[in-house]
Amino acid sequence: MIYQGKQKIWSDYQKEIPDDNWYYVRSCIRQNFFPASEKMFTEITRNVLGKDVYETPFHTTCGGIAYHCDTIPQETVMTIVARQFALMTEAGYENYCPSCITSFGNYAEILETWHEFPELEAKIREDLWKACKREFKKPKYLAHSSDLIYHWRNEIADKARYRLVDKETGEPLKIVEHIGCHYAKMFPHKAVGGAEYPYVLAGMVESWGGQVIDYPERRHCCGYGFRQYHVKANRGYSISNTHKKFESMEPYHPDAIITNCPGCPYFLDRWQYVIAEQTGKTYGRGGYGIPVLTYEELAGIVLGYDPWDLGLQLHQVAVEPLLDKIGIEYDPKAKYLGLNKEDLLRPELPTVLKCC
Amino acid sequence: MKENIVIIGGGIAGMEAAKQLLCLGYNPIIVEQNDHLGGHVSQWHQLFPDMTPAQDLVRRLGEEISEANIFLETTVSYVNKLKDGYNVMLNNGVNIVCRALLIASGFKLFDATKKEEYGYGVYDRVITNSDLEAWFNGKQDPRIPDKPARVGFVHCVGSRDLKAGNSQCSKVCCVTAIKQAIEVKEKFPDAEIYCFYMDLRLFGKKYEDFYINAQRDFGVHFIRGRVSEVGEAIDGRLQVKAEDTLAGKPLKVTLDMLVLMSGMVCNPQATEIARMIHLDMDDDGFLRSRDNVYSIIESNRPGVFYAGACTGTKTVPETVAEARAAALGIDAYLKSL
Amino acid sequence: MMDFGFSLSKSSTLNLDTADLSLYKKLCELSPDARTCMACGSCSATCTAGPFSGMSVRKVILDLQRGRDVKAMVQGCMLCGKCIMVCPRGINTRNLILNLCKIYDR
Amino acid sequence: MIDRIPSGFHPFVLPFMIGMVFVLLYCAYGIVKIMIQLTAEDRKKFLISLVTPKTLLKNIKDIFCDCLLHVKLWKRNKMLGFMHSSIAFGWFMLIVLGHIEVILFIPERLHTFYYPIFFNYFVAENDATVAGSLLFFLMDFFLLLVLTGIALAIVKRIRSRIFGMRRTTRHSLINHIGMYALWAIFPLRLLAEGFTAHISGGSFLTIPLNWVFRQFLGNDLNMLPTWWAYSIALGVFMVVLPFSRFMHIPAEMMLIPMRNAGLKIRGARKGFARVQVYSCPNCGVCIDACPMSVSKANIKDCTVYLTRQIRRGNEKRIAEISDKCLLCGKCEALCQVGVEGPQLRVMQRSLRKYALEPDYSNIAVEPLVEAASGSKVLYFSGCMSQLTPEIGRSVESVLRKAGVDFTWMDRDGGLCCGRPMATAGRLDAARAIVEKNEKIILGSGADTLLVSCPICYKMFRESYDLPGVRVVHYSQYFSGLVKLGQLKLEKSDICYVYHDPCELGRGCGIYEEPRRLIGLSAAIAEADKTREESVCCGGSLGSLSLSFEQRRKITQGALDNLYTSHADAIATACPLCKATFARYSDRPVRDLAEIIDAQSTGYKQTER
Repeated sequence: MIYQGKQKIWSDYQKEIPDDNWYYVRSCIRQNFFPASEKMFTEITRNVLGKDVYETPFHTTCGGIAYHCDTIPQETVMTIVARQFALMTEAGYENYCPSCITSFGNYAEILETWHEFPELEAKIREDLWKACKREFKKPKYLAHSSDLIYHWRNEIADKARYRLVDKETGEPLKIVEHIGCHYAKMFPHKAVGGAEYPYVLAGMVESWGGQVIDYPERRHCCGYGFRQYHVKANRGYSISNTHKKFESMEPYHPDAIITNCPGCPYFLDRWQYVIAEQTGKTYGRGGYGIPVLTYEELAGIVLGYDPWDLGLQLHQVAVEPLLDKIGIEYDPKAKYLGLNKEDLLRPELPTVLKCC
Repeated sequence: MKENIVIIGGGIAGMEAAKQLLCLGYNPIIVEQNDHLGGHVSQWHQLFPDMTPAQDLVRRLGEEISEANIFLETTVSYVNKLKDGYNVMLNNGVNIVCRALLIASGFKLFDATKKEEYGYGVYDRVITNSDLEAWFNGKQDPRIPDKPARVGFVHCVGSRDLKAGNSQCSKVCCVTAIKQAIEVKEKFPDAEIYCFYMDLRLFGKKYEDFYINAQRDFGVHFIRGRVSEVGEAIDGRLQVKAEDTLAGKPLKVTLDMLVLMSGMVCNPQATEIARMIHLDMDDDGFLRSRDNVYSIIESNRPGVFYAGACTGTKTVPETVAEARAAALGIDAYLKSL
Repeated sequence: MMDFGFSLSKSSTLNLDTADLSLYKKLCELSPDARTCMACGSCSATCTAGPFSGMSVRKVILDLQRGRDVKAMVQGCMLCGKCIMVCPRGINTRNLILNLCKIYDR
Repeated sequence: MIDRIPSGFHPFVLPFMIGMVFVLLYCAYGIVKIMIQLTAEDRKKFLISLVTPKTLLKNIKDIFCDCLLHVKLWKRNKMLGFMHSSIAFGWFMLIVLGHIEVILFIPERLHTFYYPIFFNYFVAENDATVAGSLLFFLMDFFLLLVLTGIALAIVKRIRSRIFGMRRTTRHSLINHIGMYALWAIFPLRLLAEGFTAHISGGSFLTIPLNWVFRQFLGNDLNMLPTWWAYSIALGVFMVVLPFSRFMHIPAEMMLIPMRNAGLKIRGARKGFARVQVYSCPNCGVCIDACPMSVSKANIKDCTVYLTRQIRRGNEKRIAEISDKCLLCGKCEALCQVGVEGPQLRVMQRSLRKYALEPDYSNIAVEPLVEAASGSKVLYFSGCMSQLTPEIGRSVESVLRKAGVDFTWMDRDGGLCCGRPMATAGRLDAARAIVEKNEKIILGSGADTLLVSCPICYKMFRESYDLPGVRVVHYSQYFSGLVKLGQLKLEKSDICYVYHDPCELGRGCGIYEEPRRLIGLSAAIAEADKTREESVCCGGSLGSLSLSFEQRRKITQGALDNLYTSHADAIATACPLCKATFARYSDRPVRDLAEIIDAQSTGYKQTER
């Protein structure tokens, strides 16, 4: 791998990211999968970095999942999105930051479509007015929340308690970065680093001391693919895709996987359990899996947040080997205690995948 | 006093035209941006279909135009139209007035880094057709392994590809890939060679024989399908994916080396000059000829002539033939004034 | 093994790294002209047995080149030889099939 | 005539006796072995034929005509015929006359084998009788005849073209030994009898020779060595005979009765096949006959070399020779002995083991039966005709004109007839295809199977069991329609040369009908080599291994033969021949059906 070659490509795909005043919208599903991630985003941006990140409880889904599942037409999605923009406009913001990659892609696609077909935008404005008497301005800047963390990666690194290095050997941890498909594959120029070699997560890993692993199936989908997973008959495809990725990254022995999409960490994490049950194979060391983290969780880890406050106990694959490797202090007994220190009981353990 | 004719570009088109113009009694002045004549051909090793050493051709042409005025490492700073000719200002301060101007600026190889998915400049073992020719010519190349077991050739890199900004066929890549596949097989007899093609366009004399030879005598594997992506494995080898469109299935293979058949795009210098004297550009990015049947060497401006790949992708014999035609065209034009 | 109601599906990818081309290579020794196939499909289009048995010389050669099994197709050949008549590359397709039947080892 | 040697024996007869006994034992052993190898049914058939007067008489006649007089060779080339019959018949007469001499003069010595052979040594002439001098004259006459034959044989080895042969066989060492021994026998006999003539008596040849000898050599010392030499030559010839081509002499005498008994080649190497192999005289007529001989590289793949390699057991060469052959049948048609080269090859191919056997169990015949049902006349165009669709269209048009109600069995494609599979030697697989087609044809309810492809026609005729169904080639059928007045032909002024397709002519014996039909529709010319000697077009499916390039040369050779007729166009009656010729021909190639269609009007149309 020629690093300079990648750098050259990265330099071609830079995007302008304002340093402050962001209107933040949450993902539909992330809060269920990895509930602390979005909380951590607001926590870090507001409290650690001191940025103005506004959010409103009135926003809805962007309609992306329904759109990609072919259950609602594009005009409907656009009107939903128009309402989201109206909320931003009403709140006085012009920098729009979705937490979801599907949403990011959805917004990017709609803005691009309106750019190409202004009459459609006019129609949607009319539809929105008819529906809820709202008006909107298009966001001046659209950035995914991972773009923001990428943008502030060095500030986070400055404030970090831990670095992504093996505390025993001092070697950088080997981190696989996985980018959500809709982040860059539709509009490479709207992504940090482009579609072929996205830099958004790689940049964080590098800043925080880790080493990025580039493996042959890096570009491959996590396997979620909406209809692949949602229709049970197709789930074989879903898991086969995930399996392909793990087979490809296996020789590199990654310490962790970092992702920026709601579905990816979920499937890369949960499918490791299913693959282990179905094939008897695990991909981490000593029967463990490879921990899969969101970028907010990883940021939380390096900033020294308590792993259990980050919700890492909700991961299928045990994160303890990674925490141990970095040298993070945690209380194993507190893993399954709720916020009120009440015992949440132990989950049932898988038969193959080792989960502490 | 012989009449000056400025030839922009000292590749084989410019050289051949200069040679013919000398014969016709003119004073050709070649303006070449590189430090040597011969253009791309001078960097090539052997030419299809007869495996003619490229250097021989360049050397021969060079000897034949020893009387011509040649400015090396020189570019055209400015051209402006005079009443009955052109004023050509070179970056070395020389100013030439001529009644006829020949553009023989040729092509530029498509920048293979633009096809990011193939990893040229990123992966250790991805090279282009011209890198391979340089290696054939004895230049060391650390990207070429000592004993590759599997070598791939990707046809149409930057050709027939709207997304790469060039929807046209570059014409010579198919036969060049086959030529290079044979040459690589000759160097590494144990290697398996895979050519990934969309269509095989072997239009010229002897080209089909080349193809049959490659199949029958060299066992080159031809896979119909454009390479979709290339990944680098932990051992530095390349995992190549394509759709085998004949089998209707995705295909993957791990290779020790991948050669990208970079296509031809118009030399930016030609675009620059076109802008200065208002020459028409074609939608394929090359200069537009008066027509593409009878007047390929003529431009839309009086006294400006074209030869070779500035008007589109050309083979060596086509380029040479156009250069001769352009010389005659200039002669006829000047006599008609 | 736990039953999830779904399982890893077999990859449809033709993997040339693991493809076993020994049969194809053996065939090429006996019928070197097999290599010159350009997959034009004349043989399959004219095949007498094809519409009844699924035989296709083009697919047989391609599948051999990809290390896939060709048994069922070859068994459907009636050796009528029409494919020889139409092959633009002059491949002795009939002899190729006979040779393949001879050396088949799967 | 008196017995000169009291004991009636001299050691010099021993070489001859050893050779003679060896040959007889060998042949006896061979006969027994071959009889055992025959299937019980064939054996019975053969033995019955031997005691059936009709076949017995035919056997005697055939052996006399073929083995002694070489009638077929006379027809082919008089020099060749004379050479062979002079040696064979002359030698035969010498043996017969020798026996007559012994019976007449010394009947008590008849029990010895050697007396009739070495008669002149053992007797002294005491009184010249008319019978004796006549016999002596005849003996000298036939010896002279044989010697003439031998002289011609020597000339033939040097200049075979005089005998109408461009190429002759390259003989093996053992064949050479046998041949030189044979050549030596008769000159030595002349010398021996010449040296002895003053004692034994002689005639116009031996007496003057004796006189000449006595002028130079005034004693009898040379007498015995020449008799020794003569006996040794005989002995050598006979010992070598079973291992040389001369085995064809006894083998042919077995081949003729077996063929007359109606036996067919059933095995690759045993039984009748063995007899065929041994009957090959290695004359090399098949080399010139073979269409592959246009390329020098193929000469060693002619039938003469197949029989040789089978005798040697060289499996690699047997396979090569067997696979290359076009199975055009010309060598068989021209073979003086009747060695069935093509069938021998098919049987060699049938020995081959395949790891993958065809399986047609998935092919349902019911839809095909349905498609074939409806008419009494079922037309089968054959798969090759799809490459030459004018044939089927023309047949269809002619049948319509003639008002024939018919169903086109394979209009939309049908199964192969099975012949290509059979010629590849895969007889069981061919059988599987045949059975499918039998079901379709019998299930269709038709009583006539009209076939336009000779390849299929031969297969339907010979390998199908179609009770109640008349299998007919369209040339025959159309001839019938013309005779019945259902079809009227009008002559055009185009001149056609008719190419006999191998499978139709030599394969099925149909030579006349196509010519008659062309004659009624156009002018007809004949090529240099025609009918039985017609040259294969080179497209034959018989060959497994011939390359495209080799086939091209054969086709060119066949076309050159057709061009000798100077006809305007080429006519044939086979889709494969048509497609093959059309590829390289410089003049139009038409199928018979197309010509008839163009020149015919139907009964109904003439009414109008």
